[in-house]
Amino acid sequence: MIYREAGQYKTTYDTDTQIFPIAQDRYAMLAILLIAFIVIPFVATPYIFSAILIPFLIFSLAALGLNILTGYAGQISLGTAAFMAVGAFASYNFMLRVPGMPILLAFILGGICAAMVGIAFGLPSLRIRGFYLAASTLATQFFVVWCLTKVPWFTNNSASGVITAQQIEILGFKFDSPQEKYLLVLGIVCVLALLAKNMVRSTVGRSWMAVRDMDVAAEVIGFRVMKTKLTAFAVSSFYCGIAGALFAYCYVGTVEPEAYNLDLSFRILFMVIIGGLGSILGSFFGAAFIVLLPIVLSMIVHVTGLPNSVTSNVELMVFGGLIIFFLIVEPHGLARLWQIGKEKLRLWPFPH
Amino acid sequence: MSDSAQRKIGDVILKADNVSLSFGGVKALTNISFDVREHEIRAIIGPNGAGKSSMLNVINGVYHPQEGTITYRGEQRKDMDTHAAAKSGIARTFQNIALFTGMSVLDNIMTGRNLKIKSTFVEQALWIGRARREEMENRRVVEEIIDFLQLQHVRKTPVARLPYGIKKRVELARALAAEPSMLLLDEPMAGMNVEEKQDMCRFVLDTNDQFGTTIVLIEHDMGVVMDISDRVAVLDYGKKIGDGTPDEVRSNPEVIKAYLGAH
Amino acid sequence: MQFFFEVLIAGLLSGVMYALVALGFVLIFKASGVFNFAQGAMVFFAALTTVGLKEEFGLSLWLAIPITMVVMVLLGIATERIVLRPLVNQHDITLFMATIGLTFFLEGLAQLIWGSNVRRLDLGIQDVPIEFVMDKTGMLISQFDVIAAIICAILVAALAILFNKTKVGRALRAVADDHQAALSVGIPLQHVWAIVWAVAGFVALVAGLLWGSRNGVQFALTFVALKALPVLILGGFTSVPGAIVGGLIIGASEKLAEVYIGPYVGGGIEGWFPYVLALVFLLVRPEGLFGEKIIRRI
Amino acid sequence: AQEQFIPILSYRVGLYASGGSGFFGGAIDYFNLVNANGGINGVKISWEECETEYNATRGVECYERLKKKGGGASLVEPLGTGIAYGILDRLPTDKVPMTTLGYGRSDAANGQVFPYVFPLITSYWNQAAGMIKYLGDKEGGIEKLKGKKIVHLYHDSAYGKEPFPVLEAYEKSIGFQLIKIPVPHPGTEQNSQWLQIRQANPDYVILWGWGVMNAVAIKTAARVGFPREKMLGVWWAGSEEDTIPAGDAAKGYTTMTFNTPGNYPVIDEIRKKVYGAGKGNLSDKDRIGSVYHMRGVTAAMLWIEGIRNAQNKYGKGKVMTGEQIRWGLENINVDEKRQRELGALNMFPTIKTSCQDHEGSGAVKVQVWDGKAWKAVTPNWVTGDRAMVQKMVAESSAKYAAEKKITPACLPG
Amino acid sequence: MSAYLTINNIEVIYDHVILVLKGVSLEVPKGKIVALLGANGAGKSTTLKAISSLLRTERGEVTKGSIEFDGKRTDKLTTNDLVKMGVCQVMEGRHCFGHLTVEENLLTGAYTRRISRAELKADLEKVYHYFPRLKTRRTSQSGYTSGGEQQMTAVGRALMAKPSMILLDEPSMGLAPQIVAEIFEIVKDLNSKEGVSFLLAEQNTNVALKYADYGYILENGRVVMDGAASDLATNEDVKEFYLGVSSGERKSFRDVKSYRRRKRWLA
Ligand SMILES: Nc1ncnc2c1ncn2[C@@H]1O[C@H](COP(=O)(O)OP(=O)(O)OP(=O)(O)O)[C@@H](O)[C@H]1O
Ligand SMILES: Nc1ncnc2c1ncn2[C@@H]1O[C@H](COP(=O)(O)OP(=O)(O)OP(=O)(O)O)[C@@H](O)[C@H]1O
Ligand SMILES: [Mg+2]
Ligand SMILES: [Mg+2]
Repeated sequence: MIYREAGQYKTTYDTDTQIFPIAQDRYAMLAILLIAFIVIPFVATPYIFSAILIPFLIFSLAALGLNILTGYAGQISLGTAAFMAVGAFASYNFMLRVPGMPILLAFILGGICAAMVGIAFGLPSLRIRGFYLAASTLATQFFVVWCLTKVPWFTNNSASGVITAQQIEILGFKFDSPQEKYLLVLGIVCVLALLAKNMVRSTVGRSWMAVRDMDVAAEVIGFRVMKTKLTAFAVSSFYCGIAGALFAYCYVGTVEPEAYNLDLSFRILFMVIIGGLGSILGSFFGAAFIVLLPIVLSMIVHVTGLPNSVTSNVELMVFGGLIIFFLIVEPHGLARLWQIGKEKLRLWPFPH
Repeated sequence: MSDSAQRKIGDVILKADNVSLSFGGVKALTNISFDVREHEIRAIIGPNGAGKSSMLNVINGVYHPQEGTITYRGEQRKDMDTHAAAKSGIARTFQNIALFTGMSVLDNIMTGRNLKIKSTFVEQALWIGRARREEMENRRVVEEIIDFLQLQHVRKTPVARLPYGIKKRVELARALAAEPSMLLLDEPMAGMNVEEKQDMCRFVLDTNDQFGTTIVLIEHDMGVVMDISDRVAVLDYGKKIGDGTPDEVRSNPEVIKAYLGAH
Repeated sequence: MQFFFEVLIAGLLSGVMYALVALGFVLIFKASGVFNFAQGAMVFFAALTTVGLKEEFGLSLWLAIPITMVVMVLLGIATERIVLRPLVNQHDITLFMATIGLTFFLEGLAQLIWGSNVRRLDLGIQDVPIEFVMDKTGMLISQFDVIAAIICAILVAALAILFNKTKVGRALRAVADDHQAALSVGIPLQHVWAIVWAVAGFVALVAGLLWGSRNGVQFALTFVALKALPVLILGGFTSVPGAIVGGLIIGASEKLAEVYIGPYVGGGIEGWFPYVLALVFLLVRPEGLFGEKIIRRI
Repeated sequence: AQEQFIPILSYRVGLYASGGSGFFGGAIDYFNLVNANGGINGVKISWEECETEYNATRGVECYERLKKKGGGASLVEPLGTGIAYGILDRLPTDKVPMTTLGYGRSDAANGQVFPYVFPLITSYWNQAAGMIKYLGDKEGGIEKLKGKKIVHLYHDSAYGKEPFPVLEAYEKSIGFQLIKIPVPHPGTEQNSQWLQIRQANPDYVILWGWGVMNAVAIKTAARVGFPREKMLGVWWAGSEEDTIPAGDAAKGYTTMTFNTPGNYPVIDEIRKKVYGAGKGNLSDKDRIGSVYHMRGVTAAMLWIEGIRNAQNKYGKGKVMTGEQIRWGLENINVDEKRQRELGALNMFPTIKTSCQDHEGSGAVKVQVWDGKAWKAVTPNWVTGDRAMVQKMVAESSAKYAAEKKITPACLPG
Repeated sequence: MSAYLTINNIEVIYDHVILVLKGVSLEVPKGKIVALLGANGAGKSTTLKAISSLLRTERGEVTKGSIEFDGKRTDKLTTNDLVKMGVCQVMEGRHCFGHLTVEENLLTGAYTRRISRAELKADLEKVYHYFPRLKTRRTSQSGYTSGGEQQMTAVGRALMAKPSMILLDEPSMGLAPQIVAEIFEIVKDLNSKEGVSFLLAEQNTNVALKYADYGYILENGRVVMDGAASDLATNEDVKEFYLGVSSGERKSFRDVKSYRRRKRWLA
């Protein structure tokens, strides 16, 4: 009964196209944002900031990026980490080589570089489809990391290819503590998530989904398939690029190209699938799941007192098992589970 | 007929001359000539595998014929290009429903309006000014179509969940959303009962009446075809065996033999 | 020139080893439309189980291998039961994801049972150049490679016959096209999948033994999958002969590229070169060399 | 009741599980031994493990999770470059020292720029220098390397490229020909690299490998008939895990090491007191005293020395803070006498750290695989051109300091 | 007359929340043809899928009621078991195996049968006899055949299973009038000569009622009317809504003016 849309009539199309057409959702979102921006900074510990919240937000952003490409535009990519790497290393070089470069601009430029690389590697998608494309995107993954390792210029000739992110300073304010970095990341993620939501509820988003669902029909209707796919690659890579830069600047600080390896790409793909393909909210759910699950698991298995060699493996098995379990329970991901939950709540206490 | 006079059937706007299309060894179309006049309802009938759908595919550029030419609005060309066809106002529905299964009914119909969108990608991302206005404007048009086709109750349903007949109607709605000047319908009434077919006929006739849309229709229900079309072309395994008004076609012995059977 | 041929042959022979792994992928994809990411983990699991049985229980190799075979069959059946059955008719990517889950599970399980030590596997096949060939031509061709090639050829022939000439093969291809329709005509998806996964387990075992005896049985075996992927896309996901042809092409060209192009660009291009090569092939033939054409019609 | 807490960021699954389980097993075995012997002046050691999977993100999480536990982390040792980089910047704020035994940034030896990082004993640059020294000695003098061909076969990553500056400097100064051949990760296939090597026919091959790449390199060398005696691996290519899978092919293969293979009283004591009491960490007892295990014991021994030092300064029998332990680690002095007391005479080089030198030694040894076990080749500890390496450390760390806007300075005790 | 297939008050829910069938009961007596009529979305396909256990693959479930075939409850049975017992479904929307040739498609239909090559060949010829068009297209991949050809393939494929009970979901869809008549003749043939029972979901009410023995009308997930086919065909409501005949005459499609929803049995 709490969750009722009864009585909420939409009188204009404008209100109907709102991001959260139901009032309860709107209030809940507002509450979450208030908590995230105002309450959490005061109550969370540095551990929560730097080990959970910051990576959670950064991965959410990357997952959001991949979700645009895979979930909305239907192009499976296994090269997400490569685009993140481009974003990070490009931002680093902009900061390094352009005196007085504002950091936010460097992030954006980093994202744009990633977008351009994304477009270049997205070109084959015009002909190649499905898992063929997925496997081919591994070319991106390996090539980009190889390139960053091979060309010393990208890493400022550091002998080992490791870069150290510069200090973050915006308008004279230094973002040093985990708390400050958290707020920065949160701000960026919120803005980008809003933009993404806008995109997917307007024509760009519909063009992506149309191409995903049936590209021949989309073409007949008048969408330009090439342009649509490439925009998806560009936007997705842009998001991933920003996420990669934040990963370097706000999370680890010092990175080598290898940090953006295949493993990371996969991790982000899990987030997207577990969270729900084609759902902005799902990206966040997925990121939370993949970031938190191992932590929670290792804490739980820990109390069993088994030797670590056993617990580590059990953890791995449970992790794999849970992925399968969730897929079986809801193949469309946590976002759909959430939606079904809401629908049930709406019907409650009267079934159907 | 009185209302067809009202509709003022005009000149030929689309003309296919000696079109041939084959896939490997299969000859889908052999030397077909076929024309469509402005504002008319033009039907194509024929047995299964006769090449009806292929003909539509040639008209809007999904298939490219090996021989022959197509003249559309005075412009003669070897083949059409899907995008160009869409731009010049040709919309269509498909035999094997080609809806975007992951999207809601509303979104599906909205995609039909994509060519009307002028706002850029950045404007849409920021959801400001033109983008928002356009969205509202298009939404209004789409809602009208939804009302027209009585799809209100499924507006927000993902199309994958819809029963077959409703899907067909959503497809029509999507095509109408483009405000086409020519509408190609490939078996729009398959899988419907009489009542629903009646509704569908009404939609088609009204579209034709109110907007003057030219309609090319493939349908196996002879009742429907004979009742609503102005001219009927009959294909039989890639060849055209008859063309004319419903009455002419109905009495054409070759057509009876190949398609209608003794009724 | 001599060197060129040496590189070429080495490449072709490496390609055979890749093809061996790729076969497992093809098998499952062709039979159910599932892109089985767990193939690498299965290779690892099979090899580790064999060595584990041998070392921990002191079994002879010839006893350990059949027991592992049984284990792989059971694994196939269990996978069908627990993972695939509830996911019938779901989106490809969901099934793909499920196999990733399976990957983690198998990796954990294998190491939980047998530990994470690196182990040695000796099949008794010498991995040294055949002297006869060496004397005659100066080429280095390992006996091991020759045997691997023969095994691979036998597997390819057997699987090709299975798919194209038998009733079960036809049913398998039907399943890959449409789960629901396959069910509706009475193809017992459960059995079919269990069989396919068991056979894929067998192929994984063969690959695991050969790769394991070359590189040692260790976690890195799961990574041979990465070598098999370009082979797979080049040959076509659905073609058994494609796996072997793809393997040969990839093997030869990556070695030649590394040796002749590598030095000019800083080397280490073998990691991405096969993928780029496969990509180029795909641009010409989007379904790989021998893969089934993807039907796109409206 | 008082316990000194040490977080263990271990990895026991994944690609490098065998190394991780050996190393951290050794460290924990030594903790157990210390505790069995009454702790450090009565202070017992406690620890908690966290699985990093050798993955930077998870490693950072583990570090963050454990750094405040048990009254605060004494020190960390992630045994993985990626994780080390991930937590590098956090150390000064958290005041937790980190040791990186034989890996990580070579320039971190400069304690003025990296006050909280301790690449104890030796770093990659010193190792590379030691390698050239050893190869020179083999030829009968380093200048005899002139005109020789040396292949640097490396893991194509930051790790494999770390020794470039040193090797290139030597290439220039001595005049040998250095051929660099990368192996893409993970290195399960090396036919083309070894064909190239066979073609080049070098005098030596330096194998800068990691994980499966090592065994494959040895095997492939055998396949193309390259003598294993002419291969010189790094210490991460010099464990039983690298040679056993290669079987007979590994016989005669040499690598660097910072432990002298063999048996030591301390290892015996671990066998007796720890494994005897059923507290041993390794499931496979054959691995006691193996290369990785001994490295773990060595690391733990030096940590305890650091803590002991700190106690000597800040109060015996008390639990030390990270800051205090940092001082302790900066003032390690394990000479032969101390080694004998520890039951580890010659198990690792003598080491004396200072603010300028967080390495404390830079000496290495060469070992050879005789088909069953590792044997030391060089009786004495070898060091390369220390002066050259130190100059490079200074330059590189200065660059880092500039990027990070750090003013180099020694921290007060 | 004993019921071969009995559906007892079933309720079907999709995706845990969408209630589609709200208590449907029906019977198919042995050797009879039963038609299931109803508007789009009434739940005809859902009913058939519930019987053949294909519902599970669409995340739907039967939450109440029971289905019995030949005296056995089917809730635990898989589709494969049912095919073996003789229940075979022709799914709506063709569902051919696109990459298999037309002939291979037909052959998969006989998967569960253990028969000799000669028998198989004979059955194949029989299907080709019914659908000569398929014979000419036998070597084409069915993904490339026309809509009607696919529909024939789907029907032919089910015939190859030699079932004793066929669930036909809109068999006439997309077929030329001649073929529709042909299909129903086949239905009649199989029914009278081989005693095959049919449950037929069909929009082409005219033909359906002509060939069926009994009919059910489904609306909104409920059975709103049932009766002998001949009775239904003469019922005024049915005539108006399903046969398009009002006051004794067929109205031209051009002349039906209003497309308001008309009176329904249930709101
Ligand atoms: N997979 C599904 N998930 C959710 N709802 C579904 C699903 N399949 C069908 N439905 C819903 O169930 C209802 C009945 O659908 P069904 O397909 O059984 O209708 P039908 O009578 O066969 O219609 P048609 O004649 O158009 O084929 C419809 O309202 C539809 O929206
Ligand atoms: N893309 C294609 N590749 C190969 N053959 C094709 C292709 N498209 C159509 N055909 C063949 O061309 C012939 C005509 O097909 P088309 O779809 O036009 O028939 P149709 O008249 O629409 O029949 P139906 O009424 O059954 O839909 C058929 O035999 C079909 O198999
Ligand atoms: Mg057609
Ligand atoms: Mg239906």
